[in-house]
Amino acid sequence: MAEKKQYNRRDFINNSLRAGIAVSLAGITVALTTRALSGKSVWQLNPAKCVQCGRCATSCILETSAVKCVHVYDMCGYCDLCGGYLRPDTKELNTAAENQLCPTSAISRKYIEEPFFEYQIIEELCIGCGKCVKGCGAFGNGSLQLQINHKLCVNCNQCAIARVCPSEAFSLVSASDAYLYQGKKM
Amino acid sequence: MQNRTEKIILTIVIVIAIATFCYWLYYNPVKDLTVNLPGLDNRPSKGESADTMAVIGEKFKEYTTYTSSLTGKWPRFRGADIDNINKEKIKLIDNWGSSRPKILWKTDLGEGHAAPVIYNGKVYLLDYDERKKSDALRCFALENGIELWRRWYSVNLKRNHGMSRTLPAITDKYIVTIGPKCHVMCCNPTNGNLLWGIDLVKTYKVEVPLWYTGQCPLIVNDTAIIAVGGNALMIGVECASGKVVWKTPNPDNWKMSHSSIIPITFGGKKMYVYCAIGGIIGVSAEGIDKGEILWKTDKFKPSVCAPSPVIIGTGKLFITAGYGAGSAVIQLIKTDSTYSVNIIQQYRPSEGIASEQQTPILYNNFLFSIQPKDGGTARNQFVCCNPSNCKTILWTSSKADRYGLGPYIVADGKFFILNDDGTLIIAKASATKFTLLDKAKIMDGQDAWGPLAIADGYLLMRDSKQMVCIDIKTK
Amino acid sequence: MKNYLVKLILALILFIQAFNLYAVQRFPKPEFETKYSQPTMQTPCPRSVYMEYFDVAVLVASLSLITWLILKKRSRQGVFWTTIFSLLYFGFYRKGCICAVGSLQNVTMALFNPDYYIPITAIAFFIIPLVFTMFYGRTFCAGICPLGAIQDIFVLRPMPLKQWVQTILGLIPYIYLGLAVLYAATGTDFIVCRYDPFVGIFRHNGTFMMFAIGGVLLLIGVFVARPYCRFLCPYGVLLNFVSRVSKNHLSIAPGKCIECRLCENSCPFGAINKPTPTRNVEKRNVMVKRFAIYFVITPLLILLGGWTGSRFHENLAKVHPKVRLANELLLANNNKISSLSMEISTFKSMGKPLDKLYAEANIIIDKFYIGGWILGGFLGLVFGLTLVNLSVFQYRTDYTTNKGTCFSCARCVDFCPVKK
Amino acid sequence: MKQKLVIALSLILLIGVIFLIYNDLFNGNPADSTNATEYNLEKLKQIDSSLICYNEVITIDLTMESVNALTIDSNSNIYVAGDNEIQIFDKTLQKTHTIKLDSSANCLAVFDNTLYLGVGNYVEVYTSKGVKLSRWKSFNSKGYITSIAVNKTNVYAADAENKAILRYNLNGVLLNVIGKKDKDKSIDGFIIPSMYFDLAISAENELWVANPGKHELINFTEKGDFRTSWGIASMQTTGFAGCCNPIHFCMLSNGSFVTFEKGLDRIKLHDQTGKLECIVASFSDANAQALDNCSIGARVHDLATDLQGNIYALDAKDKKIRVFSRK
Repeated sequence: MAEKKQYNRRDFINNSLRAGIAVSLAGITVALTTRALSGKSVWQLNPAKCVQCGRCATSCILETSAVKCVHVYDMCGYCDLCGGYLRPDTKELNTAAENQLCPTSAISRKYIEEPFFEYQIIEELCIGCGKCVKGCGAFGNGSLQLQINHKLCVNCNQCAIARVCPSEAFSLVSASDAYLYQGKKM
Repeated sequence: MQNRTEKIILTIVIVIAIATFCYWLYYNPVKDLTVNLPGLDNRPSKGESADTMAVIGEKFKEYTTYTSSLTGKWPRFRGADIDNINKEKIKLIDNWGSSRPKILWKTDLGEGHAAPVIYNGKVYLLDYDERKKSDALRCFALENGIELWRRWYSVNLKRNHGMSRTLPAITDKYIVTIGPKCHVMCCNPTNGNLLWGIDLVKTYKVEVPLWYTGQCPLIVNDTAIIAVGGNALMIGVECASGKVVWKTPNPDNWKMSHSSIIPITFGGKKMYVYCAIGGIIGVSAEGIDKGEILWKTDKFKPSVCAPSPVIIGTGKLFITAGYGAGSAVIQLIKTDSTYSVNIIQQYRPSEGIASEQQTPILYNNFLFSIQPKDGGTARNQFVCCNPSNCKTILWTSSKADRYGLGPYIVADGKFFILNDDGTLIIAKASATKFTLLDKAKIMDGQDAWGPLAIADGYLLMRDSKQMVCIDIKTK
Repeated sequence: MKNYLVKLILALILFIQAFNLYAVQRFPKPEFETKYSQPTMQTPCPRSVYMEYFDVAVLVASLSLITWLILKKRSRQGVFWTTIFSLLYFGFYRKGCICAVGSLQNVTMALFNPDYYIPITAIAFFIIPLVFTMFYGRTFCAGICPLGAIQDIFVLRPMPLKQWVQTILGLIPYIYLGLAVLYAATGTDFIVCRYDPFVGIFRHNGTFMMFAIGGVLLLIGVFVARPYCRFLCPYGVLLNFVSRVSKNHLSIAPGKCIECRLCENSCPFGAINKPTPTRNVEKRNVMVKRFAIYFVITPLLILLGGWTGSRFHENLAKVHPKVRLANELLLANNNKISSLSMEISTFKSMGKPLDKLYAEANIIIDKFYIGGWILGGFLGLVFGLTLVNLSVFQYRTDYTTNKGTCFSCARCVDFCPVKK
Repeated sequence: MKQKLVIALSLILLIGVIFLIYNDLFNGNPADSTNATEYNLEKLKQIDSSLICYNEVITIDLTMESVNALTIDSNSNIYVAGDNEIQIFDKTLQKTHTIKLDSSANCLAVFDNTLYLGVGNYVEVYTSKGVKLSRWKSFNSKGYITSIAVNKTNVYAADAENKAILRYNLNGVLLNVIGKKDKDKSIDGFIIPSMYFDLAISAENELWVANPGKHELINFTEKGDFRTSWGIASMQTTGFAGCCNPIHFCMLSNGSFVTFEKGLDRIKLHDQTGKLECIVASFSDANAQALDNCSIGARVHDLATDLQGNIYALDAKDKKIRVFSRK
């Protein structure tokens, strides 16, 4: 009898604890879900805050960073002497490797007409180091910008680059408007 | 269970290991690499530019034949005596009276400042034909402006303060021109036959001056004297054959300026004086040392030098340049057989007489010039000084009479001054005062900087795009 | 959500004003003569939210399956294959993200930081395993958690640990949990993700640190089964607690235990409670006395722990980047360090006043002071409860699973001769 | 025995792992501070101090959010356009008055006590006391006037959108459009990659226009025929750096040029022929990175000179006018 009684008490404790847990879990769920009911959020970096420290290239959990340079053509001057494509103080303005600023040669340059050139980012080669971004920002219009490519980003709980970003340029943004590049047509 | 798991893991590991090894064995790590070479942007190559292909004097066209009875000569830059004074005994007008000046004829030219020479009733001008993109030596009849013939060759130029800016040098048998990109050409002045051509850039590695060649050639004893720069500082070319008979070395690597060579005689020795970019030089013009440097100085070395040296005394030269350089007066000194240079005066443009583009005139032992734009309060005014002290300006034309970079010439004891907007001024000038006789707007143009030419009572003048001829004989 | 949107818009407007250099910038397009058409910018969309709901569905389905396999089918083999599936899907395909272990930080951060936007999947991944555990025990750990799955495969030569070793090491997850909650609540960092040992393997990529920890843990795991789950996993703390009160937990014998002792050494995790010989029963008054002592000691331990924790709040706060930066700047201004770090140079370039940073850092440090108290108090409580737990004598007659630490992996089931 | 050893070793390893994590969390550096792909302009920004021929003598602090343009009249009054107003300082650098505008002026010029403002695509005329005289008809709707200059007969407005200079008379009648791309007349047109397109009138009434995409300054005749140009592209001080410079320039009374280049943030003095004379100032200070941040909007937003030859630079970062005087 004593044994059985003890058993029941235990059951009771268990049941009430379970109920307590269930209530708190439900509470958390309700509290948070009401706040989270909006599709999805993703990590993105704000080019206006970016200082091109180079950590996007090295800190992403992916082997080659999900941060890529994007080219906002609307802002581009199509210059022959491109601060983002050519190393400073190159003698010749051509496609020779020694003239290219990009460490992985991820920018292609195409002639349109004198004196205009189109610059395109070869996404597979881009490591997101931001070197060209800095060059373009210093001398050009800033049409080259770093952005997280959402095809590649696995959207970690905590973005590893955001953790080390010195300029707090990373934030969660709504997935429906997942890019923060400048010169966007609003 | 345990054993089975182990077996599975082991098998997987072995399979993966073999697969990895095979992959590694057959993997070509460089297969995706491409070489980045120039030209991947598909930029069209600029191609051989026209001037490297220029065949000097290759094309010729005769329009009409013409004979003139006129004998007046204005055979080179600053006239036969290189003083910019017309010494013909023809009476020229003091003013236009009630009638406005009548333009005898006019002709359109390529943009620039190249001015004509006049020889026995014919006008010669090295024009730049913008349509054909070529230097063209054009011959006109002085009295009616009809073009007689032209000889041309392709040169690709972009306008930069115009394109053309030199005067030919002409004698009975030869006419020598220098084109904007340093192409020297020699022709027969009567029929336009080509005698020879030298591309100074190709032959002497000359750096084409800023705003193209401004130097006007000189012919002495049927030898064309040309200041070069590059591999040679000066050359003498036999006009008949085109053979370079002497060549002055260029040890200091001085460069060609817009200034022209002035022949002088000092201490019984004929010599050529030239103000290069880098310094002033005297080159022997006769004797066994012909073509050798007699003296040089780099005490006065403007970065741009357009006016030519002016002889203001025995062995005394006045040299001026624009763009802040100012002026210098130098005195040559001969000790035994060596020459040296003494700088008598050197000053900034605001401190004394100076010029940016036109060469001052020494007339009646006084020096006349238009002050450059950095010439202090007298800027752009016509000024006079005694060459014994160039820093003391005797008078200035007046604040209302500013002439910019226009040319001026002395004829029949009068100054003919062309304001660079196309207004012609007739003035008397002496050591004491400036007397404006008359002025009239002849052309409605810009940048009338090309030197004036007067012969047989005809005045030739140009602005940046056309040349006009007016009759200034007293009726 | 509306709130969030408004905030976002406000932030955007503020941002535009702050950078109105950008706003006034206009860019005259070149006048192309040739027919040139400007390429369109590629802005690939993020993975659809429905795919994430699909992940949740997979989680629910696989959890249900494994629970059914454990409790109804009692099939270790089934559990094994589910483990492989989870490893492939949640591990290698989803690259260890999203995971329930990490989601606890998202939830914490969302609870403490109203501005933080928490993905609905993170909530789902946090709640669902707990709900299942509440009813069926830690079936999630058995083979759904990719971190557990990868270790489970490496359980090759498990060796039993002494009970006291297990108990002491078993305290580590509480510390880890406490720190994880503290750092997530203060918005400092997600340390559980940062030191996730196996995510590097899932992604075939990671820092040396990640691979080192992961490799070492797998190596240890050959002998000491599932070391991460047992001695580190902070989510395991929660599961452990919930599992203790689970309704239908896996039992070794389907029916009455016949005490054949066959299963005694079958559990590689030391989660089988052995029957207690009756002679070890202590006298009731001794027990009560000890219990009373612990009842007094525990609050003291909590206070002591809280006090100790608060002493270390500045050290704890140093993990926060802002505090770290403020510290470095302080040192740099006192010329104590010569070379400027990228953080310092960037901060200087931003033109933000130093005072403002120091003020912000101070607010964070204050938070850590409170956090230090709570963390210390929590650890004191855990320590106290452990002591209480040791003193509580539980009389058992059968071989049973330890509902708290049992991963419901069903290894023991195969050893039990009782079939019905 | 063997088993005990293995367990002991395992546990030591486990403790090791925990220590590793602990150490990394509390003592580790968050990230490497070196940037393997660093793009460093510091070397190019460094200037031989012997080349610097101006001293910063005074600065005028401005109370404006954004500063756009600067000009100085013949009485040495300083006019600064920014926000929606114009602030006027007399020669003692005291603010005399402020003119409120309807919208922000991008550029301004003053002649004969009359202010000419470039606002968007049109020109507005004010008296120097602030009475609005007129608003001129815009050339077209897309225009954007970035610079304006006046002499006694003409008003020249640089229109960056139309890539041309608009020449007006003083009454606002458009006389002609200068420099518009025209193949038939073999005019290449201006290359204007960004909204920087400056012009100035020299003391000799010569019109000079910056063609930033070609790194040159162009001289036009009064009516707009090309006369000459100078300038080369080079990171060295002798040329203009980057893809599009100089973005601002002004002229001294002797015809020499003061230019400002974005990217390297330097003010240089070129003589009348375009040859580098010396450096006025270079903004290569310790906060270089900050400049990189705002370099898309260049640091100096306008240059001006007074009759004494002092150079005034409108520093958009520090919101002040810096006055440089020859050494």
